[in-house]
Amino acid sequence: MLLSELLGVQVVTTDGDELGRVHDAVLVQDGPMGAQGRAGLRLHAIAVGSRSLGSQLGYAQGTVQGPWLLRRLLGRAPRLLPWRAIVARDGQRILVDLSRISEQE
Amino acid sequence: MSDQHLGAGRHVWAVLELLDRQLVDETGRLVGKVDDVEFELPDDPDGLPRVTALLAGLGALANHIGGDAGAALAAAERRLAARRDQHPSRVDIEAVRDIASAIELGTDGLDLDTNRGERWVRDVIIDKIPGARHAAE
Amino acid sequence: MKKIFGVTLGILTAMGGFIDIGDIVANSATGARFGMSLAWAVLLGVVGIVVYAEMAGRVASVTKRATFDLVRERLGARTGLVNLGASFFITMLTLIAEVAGVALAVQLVVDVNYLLWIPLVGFAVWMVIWRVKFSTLETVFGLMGLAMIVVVVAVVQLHPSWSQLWHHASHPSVPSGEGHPTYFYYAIALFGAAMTPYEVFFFSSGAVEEKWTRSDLMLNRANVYLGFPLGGFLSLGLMAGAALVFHPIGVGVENLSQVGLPTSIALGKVGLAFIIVGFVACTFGAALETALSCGYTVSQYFGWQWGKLVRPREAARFHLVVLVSLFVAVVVGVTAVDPIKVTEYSIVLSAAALPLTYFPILVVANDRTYMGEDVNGPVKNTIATFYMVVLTIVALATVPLMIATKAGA
Amino acid sequence: MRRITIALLILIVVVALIVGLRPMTPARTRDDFANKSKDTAESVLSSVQTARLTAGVGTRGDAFGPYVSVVLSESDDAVAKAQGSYDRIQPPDAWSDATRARLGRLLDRSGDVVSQLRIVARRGELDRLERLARPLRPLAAKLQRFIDDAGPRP
Repeated sequence: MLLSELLGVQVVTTDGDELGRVHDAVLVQDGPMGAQGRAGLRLHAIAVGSRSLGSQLGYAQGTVQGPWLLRRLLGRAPRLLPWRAIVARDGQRILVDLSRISEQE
Repeated sequence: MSDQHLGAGRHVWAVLELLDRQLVDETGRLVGKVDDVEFELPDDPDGLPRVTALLAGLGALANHIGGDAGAALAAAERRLAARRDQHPSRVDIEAVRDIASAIELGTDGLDLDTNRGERWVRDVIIDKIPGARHAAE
Repeated sequence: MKKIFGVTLGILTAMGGFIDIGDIVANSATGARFGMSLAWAVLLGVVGIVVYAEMAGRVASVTKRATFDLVRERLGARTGLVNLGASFFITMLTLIAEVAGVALAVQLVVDVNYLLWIPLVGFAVWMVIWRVKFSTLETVFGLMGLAMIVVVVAVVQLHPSWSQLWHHASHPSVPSGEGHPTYFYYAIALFGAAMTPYEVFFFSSGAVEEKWTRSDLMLNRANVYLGFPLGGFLSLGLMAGAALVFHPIGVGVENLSQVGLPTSIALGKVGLAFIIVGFVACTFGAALETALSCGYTVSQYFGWQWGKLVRPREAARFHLVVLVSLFVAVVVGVTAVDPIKVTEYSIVLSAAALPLTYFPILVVANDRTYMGEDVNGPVKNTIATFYMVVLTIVALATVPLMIATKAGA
Repeated sequence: MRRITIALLILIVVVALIVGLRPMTPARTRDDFANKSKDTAESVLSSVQTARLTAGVGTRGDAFGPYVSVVLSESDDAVAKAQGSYDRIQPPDAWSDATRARLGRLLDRSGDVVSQLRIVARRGELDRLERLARPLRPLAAKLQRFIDDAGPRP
């Protein structure tokens, strides 16, 4: 799977609600980089939202804080959906089951 | 935002912090941009996809851009790549030493696939011009 | 010693970059046509380039990433590619104007048609990039560019009524017989001449290559805060000279040669010699910077090895782009497009394209994961936000004004 | 992507049109003709004054021969170009005919003097320039009066 296959894909819940598109993904580094073995970067969650500019620039993720005007315009945080919530996936849409994450949030 | 359920360890935003970043090899040479990220899907349904490689080069870039421009780039890439394998250049994730303002690699990047174009331009054009081996100082 | 060289980088960029063919033409033409009533646009542009270059230099020092590297990194591959197309086109246009500018300046010394000089100038620029010790060159062109100070001396020598000059500059109004669209079109030209994007590509790439670090931030500020305003001061000198000599008698500046007249009238042959040396140094320095910037933008977008300090064979694709750009500039130049028109379009379009590169730099200058404690402070962000709004308005207004005024006719 | 590409193409076409349409187009009305006459007079006034200033610095020894020669050549070319374009504009009525005749005389005399200056400068006889340029002062005044008579642009 390539990252580009996830980006921009529509996300829909099993109840039929549209959540927006995939704008970013959270990777978690669970071991030192470059070490042998299975440690490395794992995809834990996808960031989903209706607008892409904020996450492209870093306002949505929170790493960019200023200037004030841009933060106000672009700072809306995306919704993070754990990889486990994904039920089905193809190039057009990703189907997520929100009940799979509720117990953890 | 509560990220606890995402697990311990350093968090990296794939698009913000990985995609489109500069690749730098161990000698400090600039060897390409991260044009795409390759994952290995888990066999076990509860597992998580793991990053196996960073893709760099025109093919991966074309794929990532998409649309008209992407198609044009892809066509250019196909023409350039007519005599070699069609896959975009891969940088194994094992070679990555650090993810910072650039992606630092622990290998010598000149032999990397991403530098095929660089080597071609160097050998076929630049080396033919007198003085190519001189530093501008 | 290293610090002195560092400051020279600033002066070269200020003189060869701030004062280039665009500033020479735009300031003289507006001075002749509008007197000092557009001086505010120069000031707005100077403060703008100071804000922009300071951010780009700081980001380059802290992150080791040059401007176009970050443009792609922040805007993504797709928007970045559109941006690359626009920025490269404008830098190319500027390169054509600068190469022709050097040829026009040389023509003033040796009365041989400038078209014959263009290929030679193109070759000389390429040779310098290919072979010459860059730090020497910086000093040489930095010092030669200082010759432009003669335009300020000339203004003093013309014994103007200072209070009247000041009054015109500080109470801007549209001169009778000129429409508002034309007035603002020329304001954009002046603004674009002061804030040309290649200056920032070159400056930030230089900072990365000279391996500036956090400790060089003071140096960065010294360069920017001293170098650019100095360039702006010379711009105003050009404007005032034209305002004094040309404006009252109805002369419009349509050729580079005319720009030397106020200095020649005030200071004679010595003054003329200085200003012609200044023309050559500033346009040649700018031709070098724009040619390199063509290579910087493309290489940094694709992540190729680039640099003026590494051996050409180690930055092969970068040198190929520079070579091809220069070749195209020479070919377009000798097809006898009016170099002054090319210059005018290049600065006006520069102004329109500024948000494309300013915006990503502003964002990265606020990214804590990158910049740590060196992110923009509240004061800087207030000014930077003001300029973001100004640049957006300018970008939106440029094309309609261009059409309404038939490009300032 | 497609939209951006199309927008860029449109922009380029518009810019090309602006550049392409700069040369004079035929005048359809009296106002149009009056405007074009005024533009021509302004352009020639600029060249005449430039030539006058240059002749002055040339004779006083305040400028180098090649420089003087370049400025005067460019002024001469500019006058010739303005004159050529103006000649090709069709005057729509009798008033325009009169305007055309009045400006035409000024253009002819300006062209003659500036050409003469160019020739003399090419020969390096800089000391003769100022005297030869004397007729330019009254010509400039007449051109200025022509411009003033045309009044502000409607």
